[in-house]
Amino acid sequence: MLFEARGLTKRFGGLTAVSDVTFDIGEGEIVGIFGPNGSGKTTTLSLIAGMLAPTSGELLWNGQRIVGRRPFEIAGMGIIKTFQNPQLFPELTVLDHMCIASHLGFKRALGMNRVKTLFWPYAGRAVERGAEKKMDEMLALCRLTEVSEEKAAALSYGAEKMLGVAMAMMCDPKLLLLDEPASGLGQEEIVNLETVLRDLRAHGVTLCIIDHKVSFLGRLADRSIALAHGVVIAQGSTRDVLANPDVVEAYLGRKHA
Amino acid sequence: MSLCHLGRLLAGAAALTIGLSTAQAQEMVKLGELEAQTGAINTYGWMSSQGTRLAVEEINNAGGFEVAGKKYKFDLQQVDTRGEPREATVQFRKMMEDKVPFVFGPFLSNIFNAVRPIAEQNDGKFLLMGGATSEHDYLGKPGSSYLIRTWNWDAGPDGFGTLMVQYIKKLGAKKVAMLFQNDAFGKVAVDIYKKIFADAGIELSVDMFEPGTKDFTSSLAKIAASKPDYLFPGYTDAILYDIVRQSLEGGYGAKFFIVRGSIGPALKNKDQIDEYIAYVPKYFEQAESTEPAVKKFIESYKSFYKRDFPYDQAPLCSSSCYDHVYMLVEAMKKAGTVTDVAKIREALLGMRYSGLWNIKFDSTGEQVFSFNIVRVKKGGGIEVQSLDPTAK
Amino acid sequence: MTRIIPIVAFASAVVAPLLIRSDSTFAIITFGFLLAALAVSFNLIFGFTGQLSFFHAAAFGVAAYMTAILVSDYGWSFWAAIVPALLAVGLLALAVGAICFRFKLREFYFAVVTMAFSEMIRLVVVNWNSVTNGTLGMTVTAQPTLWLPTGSISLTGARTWYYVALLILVATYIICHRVLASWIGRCFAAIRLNEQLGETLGVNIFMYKLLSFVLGSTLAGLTGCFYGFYTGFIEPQYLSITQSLDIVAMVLLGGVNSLFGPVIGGMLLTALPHAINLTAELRIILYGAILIFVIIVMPSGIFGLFSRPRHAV
Amino acid sequence: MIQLVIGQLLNGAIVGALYGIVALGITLTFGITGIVNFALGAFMMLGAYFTWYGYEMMRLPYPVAVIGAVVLVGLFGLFADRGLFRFTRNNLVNGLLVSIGLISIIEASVLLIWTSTPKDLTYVLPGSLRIGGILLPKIKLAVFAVLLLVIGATYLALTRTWVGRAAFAYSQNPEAAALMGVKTDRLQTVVTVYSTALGGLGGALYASLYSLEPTLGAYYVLKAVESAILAGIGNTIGALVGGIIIGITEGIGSVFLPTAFRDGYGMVFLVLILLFKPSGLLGSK
Repeated sequence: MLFEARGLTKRFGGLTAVSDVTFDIGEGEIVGIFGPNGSGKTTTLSLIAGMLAPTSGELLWNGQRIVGRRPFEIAGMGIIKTFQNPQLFPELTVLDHMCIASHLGFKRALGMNRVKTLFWPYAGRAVERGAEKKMDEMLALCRLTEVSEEKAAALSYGAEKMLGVAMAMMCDPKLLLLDEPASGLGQEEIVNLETVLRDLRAHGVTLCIIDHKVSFLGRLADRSIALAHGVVIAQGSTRDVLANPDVVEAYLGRKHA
Repeated sequence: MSLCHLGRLLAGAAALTIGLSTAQAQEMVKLGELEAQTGAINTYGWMSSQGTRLAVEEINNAGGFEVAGKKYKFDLQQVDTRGEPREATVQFRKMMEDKVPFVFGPFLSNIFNAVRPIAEQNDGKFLLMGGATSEHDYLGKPGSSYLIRTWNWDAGPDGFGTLMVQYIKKLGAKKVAMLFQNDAFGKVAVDIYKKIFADAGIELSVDMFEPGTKDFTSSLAKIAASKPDYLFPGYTDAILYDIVRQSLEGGYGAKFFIVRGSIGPALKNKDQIDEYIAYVPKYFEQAESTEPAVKKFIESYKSFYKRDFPYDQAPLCSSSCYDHVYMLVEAMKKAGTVTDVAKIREALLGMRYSGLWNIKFDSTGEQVFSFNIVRVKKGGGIEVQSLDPTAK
Repeated sequence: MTRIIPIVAFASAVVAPLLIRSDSTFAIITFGFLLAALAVSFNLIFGFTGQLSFFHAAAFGVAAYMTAILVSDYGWSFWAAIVPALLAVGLLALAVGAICFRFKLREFYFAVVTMAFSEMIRLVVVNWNSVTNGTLGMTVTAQPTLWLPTGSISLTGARTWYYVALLILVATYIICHRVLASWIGRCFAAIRLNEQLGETLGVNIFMYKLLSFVLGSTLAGLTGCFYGFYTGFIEPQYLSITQSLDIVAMVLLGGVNSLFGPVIGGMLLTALPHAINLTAELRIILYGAILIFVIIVMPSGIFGLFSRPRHAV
Repeated sequence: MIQLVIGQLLNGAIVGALYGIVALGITLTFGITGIVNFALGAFMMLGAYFTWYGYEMMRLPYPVAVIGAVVLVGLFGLFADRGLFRFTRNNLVNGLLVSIGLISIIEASVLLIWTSTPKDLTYVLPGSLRIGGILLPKIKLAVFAVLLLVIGATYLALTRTWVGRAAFAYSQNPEAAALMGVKTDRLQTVVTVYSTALGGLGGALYASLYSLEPTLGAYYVLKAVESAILAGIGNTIGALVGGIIIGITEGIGSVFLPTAFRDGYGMVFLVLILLFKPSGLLGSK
């Protein structure tokens, strides 16, 4: 298994945001996690990305424990998270964002040799060329090429979200955690997003997507996990999960049941 | 950016030199003053700058002075070091370039230490007449013929510090507690008085505080626990007022011994103190009525600065620098030159000047002058003892 | 524009001495260079990494004292003394920075804690009389000698020090420029603009913050090493908060978001007091008024007018 | 011995309360305008000098002099805000620079007008009370009472009145407050002026305790910043608590250790607290 969560639990003072959640993600899968607001989706992702420390439970990455690792370490291992409402660097252009995002790639490629580039700029040239090529690819993939010189502040909400994805991709992730990528997007932006995500999977990236847009996830995810009040209420192939009466209830409330 | 900035500097420098050349045209004698007129410890610098300015104005308004049949006026250049060595070094360099033959100040020891290297490079070209205590160590040393110290020295057989310590010894002091600000002069003072008290066989305990401290209660309480006969607090009036008041209000001690600073605090608390012994170069309140020169000085100060006379600060500096200007003039007359500083120094060291004070210099170029020990007793009774080492 | 100005400026600074006659002008400019160097290294921490440090004066002063003490009391060669001095400053900064960043002290909290540390260091320097001569300060008589292919010259005289100071400034400038142009600069930008995002992109926030702080402080130390030997005198006031505030003022005046801005700020603020020819009090009033005026009219500093908004690369 | 300690505890608290009143100004200004007004020290100094002038020169009764001084300083605060700080809202460092400039202007002006000769008020309330062998100056107790009163009142005002709630809401979440119809700019002005007035009050009371020099502000504003941070910035009562803690630490510290390190004792304490609670002693996470 690429990734496993075992009895993952997080308490904030009194309330339990995530309670004994267990699931796993296989290489190349698209796994959907959905549930109504406040069902613990985002908390789960934050736990995986190391931005929160679980109260109890285990997280395994290729079989090794990653609980307690700092976020940048986990990112270094190839688990990259995007944010629900896009986090960007104000006052920088899209291209600048991509440059900063190329940090991990640069690090992997050169390691300590990066120090050489301080004295001899050309030492890192080859790698930079590669990074630049990759940036162009990703910008194209995320339909950002023509705005690449724009300030992040000037971007549309959709573009901001895509920039988030593009930056995540610059870190060439093995597992990409997407927090409500579709929320706040217009119809054709969503369609666009879907194609992008499919392309990503084609690039061999494993995806774990949070969303409460059932339709969106339904089309995309191979497997799904349904959360309600921090508890897994159903798990399995997306079709089965969506059909599950508990899920329907948790989602649409009693009157539809 | 940096280019036009350079331009500005050059322009400034140029303007300055022009200003000077015009000054030369009318037989001016340059007199520089390098003092901290603003900043944390500015009382000394500020007062002395005033004294100098007053004297210069008087002389110039009277048509200047005559040396070897030629009339001269003073061209006074007063700069404010703010007590910052960096400022001071630049300003002092400027003076040296402008070939200022006489520089008054500095009163602050750290400033003197900062400008000393430059001064020694220019030895023989000018005279530095300052009060800084740290100057004492360089007086009469090779390469320091520029140096004249315009304040009398605490230690030594004639040192006022020594005389005062003997004075309180007679009053039966066995144990004295020193509470001083931890700055350049504070440190010098501690070094000096440790020795003086040791020689006098009086036990001295020392505690120092950061400049700016206002509440001394805890330190005073600590000191009081060791039951000293006299408290020997810091050297600026602001601090004296606070320490004396807090010591009395907290019942930590009512006998004080002061070597720099006024008797203002004593008079203010006259009913609480037991005894307040202060070194007062001149007790102006009294002298005003007895000495016409002093009366005249006080009046011209009031009329010139349009403010009432700061009796308790005046003795510190103002009058002394005032005297020094006149003394310098006399010296130039005696030497018959306004340029040959070596001759003028000789004249200065040779003469005994009596203006507001009786002033003379010892062989090393350190000032010896008449001063008073003022003893304020409970209820405000004042006992003044005048000592005039210059008489010897 | 932003690329050309520094080159032109430094080039003109090299030939400037041909035009300068007065010794005090040399002094002002030399001080200007040294303080500008401090401002540049400070801006690495403040302007480019977004950490308002009040440790700079302490770093500067500690290095100044250590070199002076090693040379005059222990007879070391000046150049040898620089090494332990910088090492000491580096280690101090490492300790202070590690504490502050490990405990995630942000913005104003960071500022005040660094201020506290530098004050404690100052208090030690002030009271460690046997070594530092306390508040009286130290007189530094030794003159370092420089070995050139043409023979050795001792660092003395206005002209020599003018070039030494210029060299220090340029060196500091180039080091900072190289660092900022590298991947490190990108990490600093990430920290300045959005720590959380930076961390999810794999940037070791703690380490790069620390790097910025230690590097900046050590560069300040470099200036400190020479400073004492130029002025011939060191006193504890060099470590005081006011000195740190002066540096902040220089950086803000020159322009936070550029590498060259602080150079302008440093030069101007050093020259300003000497350019004003007024009585003591008025001089200071005018000085303050100018500070306020500049920052209100040009909130992004003087050089802010020339420099386009900062780029990460 | 125990008496000595208790005496110094009390004295430390009184001295600290004076840090506290300035710290309160710092905290409020920072919370609402996002700048650290170092010039509060200078305003404090102004307050002290105005009080001295009213009391010594114009022979006004002390309370009147104090009120007059506070009002005047408040006015200066208003000018400073409309003329200067308005342009540096939420810009910590530019605000810092403006206040540095302001300090040099104010200090130099006072020096120009009232010279460097230290001023010391005729004692407003001479004599001391003996409480269980501990001698406490009456004036200090009086000043302490006033400070507690004012800080307490400020706390109530912030929690009970509309302006107070608005201010609090704003410091918590500017956007939301704006939506709630809080007039941001006016609020910021009000708070800046109030803070300077507090500084002025601190100075006015200071004048009855210690001698006056144009530079007295610098020392107090640093202590105030420490106090504000120590308790957690934005916390009204915290400002007082922080001040008192610093005051006591210094007092007790300089009883048992050299006075030379007095300023250090408070800082060590500050650093320790921040390390274990980065948001300050009473700060919310």
